Parts: sequence; C-alpha cells; structure tokens
Amino acid sequence: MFSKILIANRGEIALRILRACRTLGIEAVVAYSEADRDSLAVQLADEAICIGPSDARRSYLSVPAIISAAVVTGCDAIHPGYGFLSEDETFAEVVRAHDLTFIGPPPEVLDRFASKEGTRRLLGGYGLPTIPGSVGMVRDDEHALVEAERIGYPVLIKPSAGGGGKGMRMVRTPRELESSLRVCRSEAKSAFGDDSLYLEKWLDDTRHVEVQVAVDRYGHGVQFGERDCSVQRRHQKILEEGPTTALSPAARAELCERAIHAVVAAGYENVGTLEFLVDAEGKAYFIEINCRIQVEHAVTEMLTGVDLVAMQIRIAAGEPLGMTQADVQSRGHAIEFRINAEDPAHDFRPGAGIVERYHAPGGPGIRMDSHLFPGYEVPPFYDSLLGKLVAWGPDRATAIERGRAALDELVVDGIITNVEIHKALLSSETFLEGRMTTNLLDRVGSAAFLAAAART
Amino acid sequence: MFSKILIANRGEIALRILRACRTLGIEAVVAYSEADRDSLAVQLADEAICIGPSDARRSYLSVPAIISAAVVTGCDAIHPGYGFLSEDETFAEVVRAHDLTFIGPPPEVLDRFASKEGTRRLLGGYGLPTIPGSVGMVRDDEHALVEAERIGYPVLIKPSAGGGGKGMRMVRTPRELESSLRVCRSEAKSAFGDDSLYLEKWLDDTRHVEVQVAVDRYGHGVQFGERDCSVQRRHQKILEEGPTTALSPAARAELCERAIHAVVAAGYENVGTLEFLVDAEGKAYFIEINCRIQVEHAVTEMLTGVDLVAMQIRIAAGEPLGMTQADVQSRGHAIEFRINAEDPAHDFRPGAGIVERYHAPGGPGIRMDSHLFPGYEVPPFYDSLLGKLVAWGPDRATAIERGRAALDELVVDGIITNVEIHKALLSSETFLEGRMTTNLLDRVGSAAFLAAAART
Amino acid sequence: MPQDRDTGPDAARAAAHAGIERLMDTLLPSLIAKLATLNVGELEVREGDWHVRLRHPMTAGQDLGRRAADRSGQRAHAGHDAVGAPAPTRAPAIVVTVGAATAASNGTVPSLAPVGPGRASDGPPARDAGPGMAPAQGQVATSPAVGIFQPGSAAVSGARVKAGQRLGAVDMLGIPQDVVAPADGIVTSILVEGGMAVEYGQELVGIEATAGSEAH
Amino acid sequence: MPQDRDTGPDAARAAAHAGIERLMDTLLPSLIAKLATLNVGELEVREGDWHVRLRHPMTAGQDLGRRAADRSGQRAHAGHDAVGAPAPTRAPAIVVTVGAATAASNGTVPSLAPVGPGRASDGPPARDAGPGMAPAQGQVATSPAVGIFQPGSAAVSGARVKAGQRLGAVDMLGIPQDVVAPADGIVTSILVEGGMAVEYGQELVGIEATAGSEAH
Repeated sequence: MFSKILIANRGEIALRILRACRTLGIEAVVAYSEADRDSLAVQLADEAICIGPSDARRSYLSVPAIISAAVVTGCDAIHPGYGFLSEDETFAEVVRAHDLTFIGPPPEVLDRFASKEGTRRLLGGYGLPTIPGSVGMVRDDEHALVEAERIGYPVLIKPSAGGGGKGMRMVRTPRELESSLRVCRSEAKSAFGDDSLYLEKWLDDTRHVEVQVAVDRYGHGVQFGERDCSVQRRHQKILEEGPTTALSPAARAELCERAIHAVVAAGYENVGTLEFLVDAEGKAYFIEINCRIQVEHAVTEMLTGVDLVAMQIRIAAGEPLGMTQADVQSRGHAIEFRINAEDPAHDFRPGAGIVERYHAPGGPGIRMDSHLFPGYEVPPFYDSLLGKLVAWGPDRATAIERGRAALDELVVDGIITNVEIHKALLSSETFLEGRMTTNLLDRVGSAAFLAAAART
Repeated sequence: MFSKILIANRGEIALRILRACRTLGIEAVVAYSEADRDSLAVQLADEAICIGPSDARRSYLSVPAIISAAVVTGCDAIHPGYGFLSEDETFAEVVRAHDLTFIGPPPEVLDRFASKEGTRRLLGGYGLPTIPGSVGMVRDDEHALVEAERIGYPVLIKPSAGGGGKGMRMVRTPRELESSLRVCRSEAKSAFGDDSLYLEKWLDDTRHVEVQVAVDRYGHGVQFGERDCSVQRRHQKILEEGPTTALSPAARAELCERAIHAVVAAGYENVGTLEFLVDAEGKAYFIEINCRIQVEHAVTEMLTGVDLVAMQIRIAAGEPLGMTQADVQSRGHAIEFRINAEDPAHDFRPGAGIVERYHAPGGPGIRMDSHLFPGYEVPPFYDSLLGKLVAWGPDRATAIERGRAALDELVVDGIITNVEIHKALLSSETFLEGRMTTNLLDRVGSAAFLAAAART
Repeated sequence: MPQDRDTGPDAARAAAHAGIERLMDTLLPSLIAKLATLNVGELEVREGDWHVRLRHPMTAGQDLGRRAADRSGQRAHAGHDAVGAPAPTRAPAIVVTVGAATAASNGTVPSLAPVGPGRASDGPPARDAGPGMAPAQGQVATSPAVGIFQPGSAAVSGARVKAGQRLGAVDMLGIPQDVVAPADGIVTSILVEGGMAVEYGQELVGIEATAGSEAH
Repeated sequence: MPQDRDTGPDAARAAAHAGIERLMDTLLPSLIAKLATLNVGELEVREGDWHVRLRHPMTAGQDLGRRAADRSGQRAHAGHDAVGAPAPTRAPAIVVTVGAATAASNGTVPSLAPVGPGRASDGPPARDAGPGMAPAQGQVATSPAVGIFQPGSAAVSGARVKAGQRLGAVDMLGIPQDVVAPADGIVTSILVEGGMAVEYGQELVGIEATAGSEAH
C-alpha cells in the first residue's frame, strides 16, 4: 500500500480523498493553487503545498508542477480526483515515468478507453448495445453530411475527447449540421485540445443511466448497481439517484451484468462508470465510459456501504478487490443534489464571494460532502460545485421527504446557489413519478420550470 | 397525524426531533429556556417560544410552562426528548388532560413500567431472566441487611426512580451497606424526588447490552437489534456500538426475540429499550426498560435505516408500525462516540464557554448529530453532551477506522471535550478485541487509562 | 444567570465604560472618517495581548435563524406574532458588551454569538448591559411566564405606578402570574394587547422611570 | 490576483496606517491598562456603521488547520520543513489587515478568513499590506515554481542587485525556473538554503529596496 499520496485536486473531492487516506492510514499532501490557500482541505491536511497561481493551467492542470510537488514531498502516488488531469493518459504516463503511481486506470488502459468512439466499438464487441453513429471520426464536412444522411436526422455532434456537454450539438438538417460543425470543433479544441468530432443518432426523450464498476489488476470485477442521472441542464448533471426508475429490477440487473462482463472482458482496471442512454421503450445504449471517480459516487456509497475512493486507491496499489458480487447488497434509495454557486433565476450564472453563514443539514440518511465553512471565500476561477447533499431512505418516497427537509435546513449565505431548482424538482410531478428524461429542464427552460414549481 | 408538535427539550435532541417533524411534514415549535435563546434548534425552527429562565426547574422541567406553551402556540402534541420530563407519567397525564398527546408511551403504560423493581417482576413473569435482588423496596436498614445477606455480598444499592448511576453504590460488607444507604437515599431524593431503594446482586465484569424495540397501539411489535453500551464511566455511557461483541449471533437473536416477546405481552407501547447485564458466561439479566428515545438511538438507525424518532411520533399518533420483523435488516457495524464538554484530564470536570471553531467530520458512514456552531455559547446549566459522532462500516474494523479518522477530523475549539478518551479507547487492546466490560475505565481510572493510551 | 457571566461588578463596568467613552470620543470619529473614504471593509490591529477591530456591522453576526427566516417567508415567533410587532431589524445605535474572562478560559464573545429568531430587540435586560434595550432611560415590565396577557387597571399610558405595583397578569393554564412594575414611574406604552399570547421574558409595559427611583 | 483584492492603493494605505498609528499611540495603552485590571476577555463598541472590538488574540482567527495541527503533533509543511523554519506560533507584534469592500458586496474579512497551514508568516506579499510580512519597506523574491531552490551567485547578503536580475532558480523536475529580484536594492537575507524544497510563492530572498526604485 502507498505511504503518502498527493491530492492533486480541490474543493469537496480533495476533502473526500483526504478522508479516504485517513481511513486507510495513508499520509496525504494537499496540492493547492494560490486561490485555494484557505480551503478546508488545506486546513485539515497534515501537509499542504502550493503548486501555482489560481490559473488552473499553471496549477491543477500543470503536469510538471504536480509531479514536482509529489517528488519534493516524498509521495509515492497521486490522486487526480475528477476533472483536471483525472483521465489524461499522458499525465498518467509521466507520473509512472517518475516512479509514482497514478490512482486510476494504468496509462495503457486509459489509452485504450481514451476515444469514446473507439470505446463504443470495443465494448460493443463485448455485447454492449450502442447508438447508431458515424464510422469513426468525421474527416470533414463532406464526410459528416454523408454519415448524417446514412444515420438519419436528427443527429448529435459529439467531441471525441472530454465530456460534460461541451462541444455537443443536436442538428435536424444538413444546413444546421454544416454551421454547427465549425462551432463544435472550436469548442472541443479549446475545452479538450482535441477537435475531432463524431456523429450519433439523436434519441428523443432519453434517460441517462450509468453503471458503477470496479475491476482489480487481476481481472476480478464487481458492479455496484446503477445511477440515474437524467436530471440535467444542458447536458450537465444536477441531480443523481439510485436505483433508476427507468428500468424494471430485472432490466437493471441485466444491464449491470452486461456492463461488468464487457469491461472485464475488455481489460478495464480500477473504478469506472459506464454511461447509457435509455429510450422510451427501456432499450439501453452504451455511450461512454468514465475512467475516474465521479461526483455522484456518493449515491452508490449510500446504497451499498462501500467506500469507492478507498477501493480506487487499493486497486491502484495492486490489492485484490477482496469482495465478490454476492457481497454487494444495495439497500433503499439515495438522491444526490449538487449544490452549485449558480443563480437559477439568471440562467445559472456562476457566482463567487464569501460564505457568511453555513449550516449543513443532518439527521438519519443525510450526508453532506462540502468544502464550505463560515468565512470561506469561493474563488471565481473553478467549477461552481459547492457541495453534494445526499439523502438516503428505505424507499424513494422517504429519500425525497428527507431530501426536501435537508434542502430546507441547508443554510448558505453570501453566495447564490441553485437550491431553488432542487426544491422545484421535488415538487415536479414528472420527477416525483420518476418519469424525467434528460430534456426535463431544457425543454421548458429552467426559468419556466422554476416558475411552474412556484405556482404549485 | 399531528399538525403541530411542541419540542420540549434542548441541544442535539431538539434538533433531531425538529428534523423528524420536517421529514413528516409536521410543524414544530421549539420551547426554550433563556439560556438556549441562541441555540441552533431555536434558530432553525419555524417557530420558537421562551418558556422560562435557564433554571430547568422553571423551564424544561416546568409542567405548566411547557403545557401552556403548547396551548398558546396551538400544538396538538408534545415531544419530551430524553431526560427532563421524558418518562414522567404525571406529566404525560397532565398533557392528556389538556387534550394534547404525549409523544411516548401513554400515561398508564409509563405508570406500569415506572418502578424498575416492578418492571423486573412484570417482565420476569414473561420470561426475561433477572438479577437476584431484594423482594420489593428496602423498607429500612434492618430489611436491607437481611435482604443483602440472602442475596450475598457484594450487592448494588439502586434507586427505584431515575437512572444514569445517580444514587447507586456497590457495597461489600454490612457496614458499607449501612453507611451507603443514607447517601443513596439523599442522592435519589434530590435527583428524582423519590428515595426508595432496592438491592441487587453485584455482578463483576459485566457487559451492558440493550435491545431497541417498538410496539404500536395494536400490540404489533418489532425489535431492531441490540446495542452494546459497556463502555461507561461511573455508570455513564460514553460510547455505544452495535452489534455487540459480547454475544454470538445466535445468542443476540435469542435475546432480542425474548425481549420483544416480553414487552408486547406486558402491553408496552411506543419505542423503548430493554437493558441487560451480560456476565462473563454470556448470560443476560434484564435490569430495566427505558420508555423514551435514547441518546444512542442513532446507532440503531445507522444499522437498520429506520428513523426511530419519526416512528415514535407515528406510533403516538395511533398509526400502525407498518412493518414486520422481516423488514428489519441490520447491516454492518456502527459506533457512537458521545462528545461531551468534559475534561478527561481533570476527572471529567464539565465545562462551558464559547465554541470558537467547529468543524464536523464527514464522508462515507459518518453521521454527526450536534447542536454546535461557530460562536455558540455552551450554557453551564445543563448536561454536557455536545453531540454524537456515529461511524458506520461494513464491519467493526472499518467502523473503528472511520471513527478514528472522524475523531481526528473533528474540530471543537474554545471548549474542552472528552475526545481524548475516545481516541484512547480506539487504541485500547481490550476495546479493539471487543472484550470491554462496564468497569473498563473505572477499574484503572480514566486518567490512568488515558496515560496508558498515550504510551502506546 | 447570564447577567452574572456577561457583566462584571459595577465598579469594573464603570471603569470599562470610562474606557469606552474615551474610545468613542478620541478615536472613532477620525478613524471612521479616514476609513470610510477608503471604502474599507475591516481594519484590525494587534498589540501584545490586545487586538482592536474596526468593521462594518453587516459583516458581523452569525444569525442562521434570521437568514432561514428570510428564506422561508412563513417563519413565525409566538411572542411577536401575538402582538404583531415588527421583526427586529438592525442593532441599536450603541451596544456595549463586556465578556468576563471568568466564563471561559479565554473570555466570552457575546457579540459573535448568534441571535435567536426575532430576539434582537426583546431579549430580557439580563442579556445586555447599558442602554439600547428599552426606551432610553426606560424600564419595561416583562412577562413572568408563557401564557395569555391580562392587563390590569394600572396598565394605561400616563398612569403613575410604584415599583412592585401589579400591572396585570399572565394567565398560565388558568394560574395568573403577576406582571409588576420594575420601578416607580409613568406608564409610557402597552406593548402587548390583552388576551394575546406572550412568552417568558416578553416586554409588556413600558415605563418612564422617575429619576433615581429604580427598584432594589 | 489576490493582491488587487486585498490591498487598496498606496495613498489609501498610507491614510489607514496614519489612523492606526494614532490608534496605537493615543488609545491602546490606557485602554489595555484599564481592561487588563478587569480581567476582561473582550470589549466591543458599535457606532453607526462602525464597530470596534478589543480582545485577547487567543480568541481570534479561524485556523482550523493549525488547531488540527496542535492536536495531531505530526503536522508538516513542505516549505517550512525543508528550510527547518520553526512552525508558525503566534501573530507578530503588529499585524494590520485591510479588507477592500470591492472584493465582496459587503467587504472582505481577511482577518476572519482562515489561514492555511503554516501560512501565517510566509504567505506571498500579495496577501498582506503593510509591515509584518517582510523586512520593513523590504521586497522579497519569491519562488516561481514548486521544486528545489538553487541560489545564484547574487544571492548573498549585502549584494547589490537590479530589478529583474536573476538570483537563482527553482529546479522543477530538472527545468530551472528563474528567481528574479523584484526591485533594485541590497540583498538582506537568504530565507531558504540551497537544495531545499520550496513551494510556489515561497519567500526566498529578502531585499532592501533602494528608495523609489520599485520594479514596474
């Protein structure tokens, strides 16, 4: 096992990793940018080191700065968290070149699953159904138009790299396609440094369901059930829950079984998530794999009682899973509300400032993962996630009741948050009946959605 | 169901009850003394009312003040929490006389189980093994000496009313008995207003194991497993866990079965706890029943996923349990650490003052029920409980690791707490091997225990 | 009692107040003028054991409760609703709090302690020394219990009352609890209508004390 | 950059300092004397928009981290350990922090914002205005990267250096990052031994600036 881990991330996930290290009895060094000097992870860490200025490109995205920090503090492993360099196979390579361990899949595994399009072909070959799409990347507008005709409009333009909706566009006509390709390329280029795009059949009214898996170095894999991430805003998840209401228990079991079978067969290693779109008929299409710990991993932890971050570290250290599928028992229902510094009343404009008052809700079934504290200044340089409020209950109705009470109890003053959108969701018929699709908010628009909730 | 509940308590339990009301969609009014004007429960409550000065006898123990507060605020039920008036059948009577509902057992049930000695006879008649003891209360010193001879020294002097170790003495000789009776009487008198005492065979090296039960108005009862409260200091619990390491799974199941059978047969109603002493041979003796929600109820909630306070309210409202024994599934292991404003280095002298900094630990399996916040002034008038840190894990070893990490993460500045004793426990061979008995700390003395831990 | 903890003996308080007057007169005006022009949020100075901070009150306080209230419009407070009194808004012109180092090893910080819902202006005098809680130099008869307020014949504006005189009662489950005048003086205001619910310590009758006639 | 947010323009700072000097000279000594005799933990005065608090430093600050450190003895900080500097203990004799109201609608409260582990005395100058951080009127060359410090020939006490002159380098995975003088002046102190690990922004070389010759 590792003796000392460098945490190369910030916010709630830096705190989450620190806690996992403490539980495992491993020393942790928090690497931080100047903007995070006062962050909670830095305060609670036994050791912390400033790696650069607030600009992420010179700190959390700087490969030399992070590896140098790991070297001079005597770490033997680096945990990248999510985002930033968490799925960068080049970074993983350089980490290994310095005799350090990247906590995540080994470089060659990251490389094998780097291209979404290649991954769909790979796992499709191991029995996962995929969405009809372009054969390979679109070489040019010509090729794109031909492929779109073959697939049939509407089609979705997607960047090969990255994720989170950046560089994605749905187009209904050849003209829209031509005009959008340029935009998507530049967006993808600036966001991921890679402008290769591919096309995909657009599915209307789909659900987003993902399966959490873990595979050790010895090819032993276990799945921890699925999460439903259908509540999104412009392809950004804002609420996740498990189990999904989109599939029958039997269908859920089958999906998870196929997922773990495929990734083990394809030689995946460490924790990961397979994302699927589920159409109105309950047919699931594999769309991509996330080779990192995810924001919403806490949903699965509440359901199964496992510590996925500790498991991620153990697997990276070469330990066997130490559990079989039979040991995975999911209990009850869990819902995660992402608390973001965004103003729902103003098109989710991100905010910053000082947290004047902070009170985290508590009680049975409530877990709040957050780096907030009274007096904390939210820096304007990074993503807007302030914390994750997870509500567990023996059934979905109870989880919803507890979630509602917890959202009412939460106090975050000084910063505008998106809490109102969550309260609106909990009064939405569609959500309460578990019928939400990924366009729930975008179809009517968040403002209209909020207004409708206010009326009820 | 009730429309509005008066919370006639303070500290973490007032907050806990408030949360249960929120989850059930019931309005809550927090009744507070002047000393608790700034308390978290008062701040978070939709409605709060001052019922008297800091002196509990004129506020939290004042029957007219509390009932008047319930009447003028339009409540239809009163939740007494634990301590104060929570097991006072006279209070329960008066509450009912004002057409309000006492959230707990009905007055006649409280009355039936009011005397420990009577309860032991009652439940003994329904198959619960009890400790050899005096027949009835000791009339006078004469009678006490005779009974003690019959039982055989050493014997334990216990007050009929109250609990928590007040007025209890172990005596090894007739002389010790005579001299102690007087002290115990006055202690019991001042603490519970009742100086009747009884004698009990003193059992050496016993474990304290209690069974959590719930019985609805229709005689349908379920048990939620047991808790081990063997870690005590002068008969005060400071750490509780479940399941117990004192009994085999089979013996645990049998004990819990006998407990629920006996209380249902004896006509108990609402949530309650049956306390047992377990001797070195694993033989369990019933000692008393607690007709209230207990401080350590969170341990059972972490294991079974039920909300015991919500259940308590539903039962009081006349609702059926709505679950069977088969629905109760205990998972993993949970440990509760009571965080008290006590100085372990100075014989646990209680402290007060301002909480300058407060950071509650978090992460998977961690639950912190506390009324602390930065700037809170701990009043010197009430008990020293600052909060309850509960650590859950799939097994005891993991729960201990998580508990250790959480205790290290906890920050309470400005107030001296007993955290060190918990850290000492987690490095104690006896505790780690699950061999602790109720005299673990008192045998060597807490100071020596702390010192020993410091050396390891 | 909070009073004993929050305030020192009279002598000590006098001395403290002298120090404060000096502070107010010699320093504040100029410093405030200076800093106001800088649009500065806070200024802090430490020297040896002591430490002075100058800041906008808006950055101070920790009242979760009132914020919660702002957020969920339907917050209510028994005492307040009953009399329809306005919710407390800002701190009075001058508030002086002196923390006795005896309460906690390192001194109390009352000004950092949060204020309960709607309590800022109707806390019992015990909580604060000096003026600001009641009408200037005024006295207030407060409720001895939680219940229904029944004003007596003397509870009318302009009435001259003696210290200890009965001004009415608070009916607690049928048991009347006397409301008495804290000092000789003239009734200036009836703060709660008869028949309304009141909580313990709630201010009921305002009295303009006749000079040097406080009740002992 | 923090600098823009935490400190006002020079003129403003001068004015603030004047106010503070005044505060120190005229008021503190007498007030401290008075209060010390009362064994008072804290004294606070509010007037209009302003508010002054006098208290023991031990009740101030919010550094969870350092407290955690005090509790778990084995805390370390890369920059510090490397140079074997003593762990930061108490605030320097005088610390002045000025929060510019421009940072947040209601002014920043830097003195209330927690301080990272071991940062109290070695934060980059950007974080604090006025004296206390570096040699009075001094300048400090800070580390441009996280790595190993390699002092250059000019990094010796007494050496006269020009703004922008190379004082050494920080080796980041074999890539040297130049450490440069922030202003013309004389090297007063080498704060980190060569070959030691340093973090980004760590103070490396102290320089006594030659009057009116700051780098632009």
